[in-house]
Amino acid sequence: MEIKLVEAQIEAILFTMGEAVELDRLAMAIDHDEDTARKIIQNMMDRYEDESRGICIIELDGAYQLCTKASMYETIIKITHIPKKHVLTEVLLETLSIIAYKQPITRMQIDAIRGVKSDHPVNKLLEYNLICELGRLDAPGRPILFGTTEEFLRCFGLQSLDSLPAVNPEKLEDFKLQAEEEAHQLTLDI
Amino acid sequence: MEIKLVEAQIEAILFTMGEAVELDRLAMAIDHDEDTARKIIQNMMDRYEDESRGICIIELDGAYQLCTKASMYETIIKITHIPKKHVLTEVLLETLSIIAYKQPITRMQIDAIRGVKSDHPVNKLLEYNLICELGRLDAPGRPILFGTTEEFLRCFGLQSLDSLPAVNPEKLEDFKLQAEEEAHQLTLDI
Amino acid sequence: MSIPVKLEVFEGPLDLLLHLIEKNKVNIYDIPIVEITEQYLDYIKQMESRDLEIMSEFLVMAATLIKIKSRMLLPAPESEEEEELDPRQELVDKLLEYKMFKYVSDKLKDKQEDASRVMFKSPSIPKEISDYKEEIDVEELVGDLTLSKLHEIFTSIIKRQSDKIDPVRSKFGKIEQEEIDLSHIFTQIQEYGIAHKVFYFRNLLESQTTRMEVIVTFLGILELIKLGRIKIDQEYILDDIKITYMASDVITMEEAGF
Repeated sequence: MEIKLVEAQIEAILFTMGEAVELDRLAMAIDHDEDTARKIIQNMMDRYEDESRGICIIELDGAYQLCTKASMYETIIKITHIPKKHVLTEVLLETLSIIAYKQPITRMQIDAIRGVKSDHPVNKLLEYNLICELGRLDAPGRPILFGTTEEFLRCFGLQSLDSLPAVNPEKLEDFKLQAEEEAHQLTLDI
Repeated sequence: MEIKLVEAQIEAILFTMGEAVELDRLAMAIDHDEDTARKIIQNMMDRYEDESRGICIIELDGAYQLCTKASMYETIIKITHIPKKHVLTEVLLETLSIIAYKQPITRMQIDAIRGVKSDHPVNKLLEYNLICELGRLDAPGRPILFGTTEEFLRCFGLQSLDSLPAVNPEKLEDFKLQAEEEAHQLTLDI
Repeated sequence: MSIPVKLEVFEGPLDLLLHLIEKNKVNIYDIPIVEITEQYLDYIKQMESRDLEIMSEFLVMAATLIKIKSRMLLPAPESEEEEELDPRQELVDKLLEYKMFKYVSDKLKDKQEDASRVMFKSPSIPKEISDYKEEIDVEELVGDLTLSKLHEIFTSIIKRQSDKIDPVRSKFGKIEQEEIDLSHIFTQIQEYGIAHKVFYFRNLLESQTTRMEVIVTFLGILELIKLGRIKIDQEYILDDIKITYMASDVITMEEAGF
């Protein structure tokens, strides 16, 4: 049935646009005159009234828009209050520890330490308010500098960043020596 | 009818949220257990198939999302400009398919299959949110493991990883036969 | 051999090999290794890649092909109990796997095209539900994660990082990327040949340590065999290669015709 197809088209357009769409634009898109378009939409509106539908078409000054029915309000409030499960994954923890100990640090420096692009974990940590932007580095491209937030301090029971356990330079030297020793033990077989 | 109301609620939720909503959150919002919720959604999906509907529900790894039917595309682009999605180059597609089929996989394993270093495509795919880090392999150097994202499923119209196009051993046999046939048709001048 | 003026760009050695196999319409399970190796070497000689990283990957494959070629030229040991594996087997497996992924990536491309015809809608949470900014309970998120755990994670990252730094090389300071000059090495081999007449492949490598130099030297040797300027013997598999220099002059690469 041709009319069914047109209804489907109208539904798809209103869904994609989100906002109100003027009758003349709708009519053009479905290749019908405005009168026909209006009649079809009126008809659709009636059918959206069915109690199994959660959305409906409203008319606003000669334009049409899809929206949820007013009676759905409680349900929508409910879903928006059901929290998604958030976890600090291994990736996030790793990134967080680098930022905590190396701040202020740019995203590129984080990438370099981790060996992989870290946009995603950085964005997640920003969303969780565990890190924040501290300003910009005075270097080409003026990259953003990241650091931890007050929220971070509170969650870890720290008074200030100074109370972060230090990674002392000696420890670093140790690592270097270790690596060198390991390298010496290897006979290169080229 | 109680069930009709629940259907309306689900439609309203999916419409409002826009993004994919996990089954457990949906179930909680409509005050039913997950099994019931799943059955109701399955039922709704069937009814969205009706030709008078321009939208439908898709499943993405146990989450549900509303979207337009693919057949509505021509009509929609008449009325709105649709931003071009990332065009994936051969290199990106190749790397992505290796990750999709072999996940979780390390960069070195990807390199080995492709015969070339894959840092660049891997970083690009991370940037497009088509792949993500899954953690680190418990092996020397603790290399990062990669896998595909929900965005990957959405972009490729897949319900879950199980719906990836099958590559069975028979296909390999096909290649073999093909190659043999070609070889037979030719006189080789070695 | 004439090569089309404009070189096709390949993603890597496997890509190039598959192309050659297809172009020659040969059976992937029975690759005419001599022919394909020659064409492969011809191709990479034309490559003007400034990117050593990429070039070295192509060269490694060249060395693999040459190795397979030489193993195939050797007579199969007669009284071996086990049947000798086809030296090409490993390469064939790799090629098949790679071909398979090229095939599925094509399938995925179609899927993506279909899927791109589907439209989604951005969230439209009513304004009046203004408190919809999803609350994230950071404290719950952090859970029983302690500072010392975070510290431990950081330490292990830093350790991993210093492991990655090669302590020997890092002492060299900034390493200038060295251009490996095939024509220079080509000449060097011949000069060595004139001076020693009979020598071993290993002798040539004494002053050269990088993988790249080894490969380039090996390529040079192959060229000289092709030109009939040297002859090689190898008594047993894995034995050092004995090289006899038969000419008495040095030919440049230009004179040799490449």
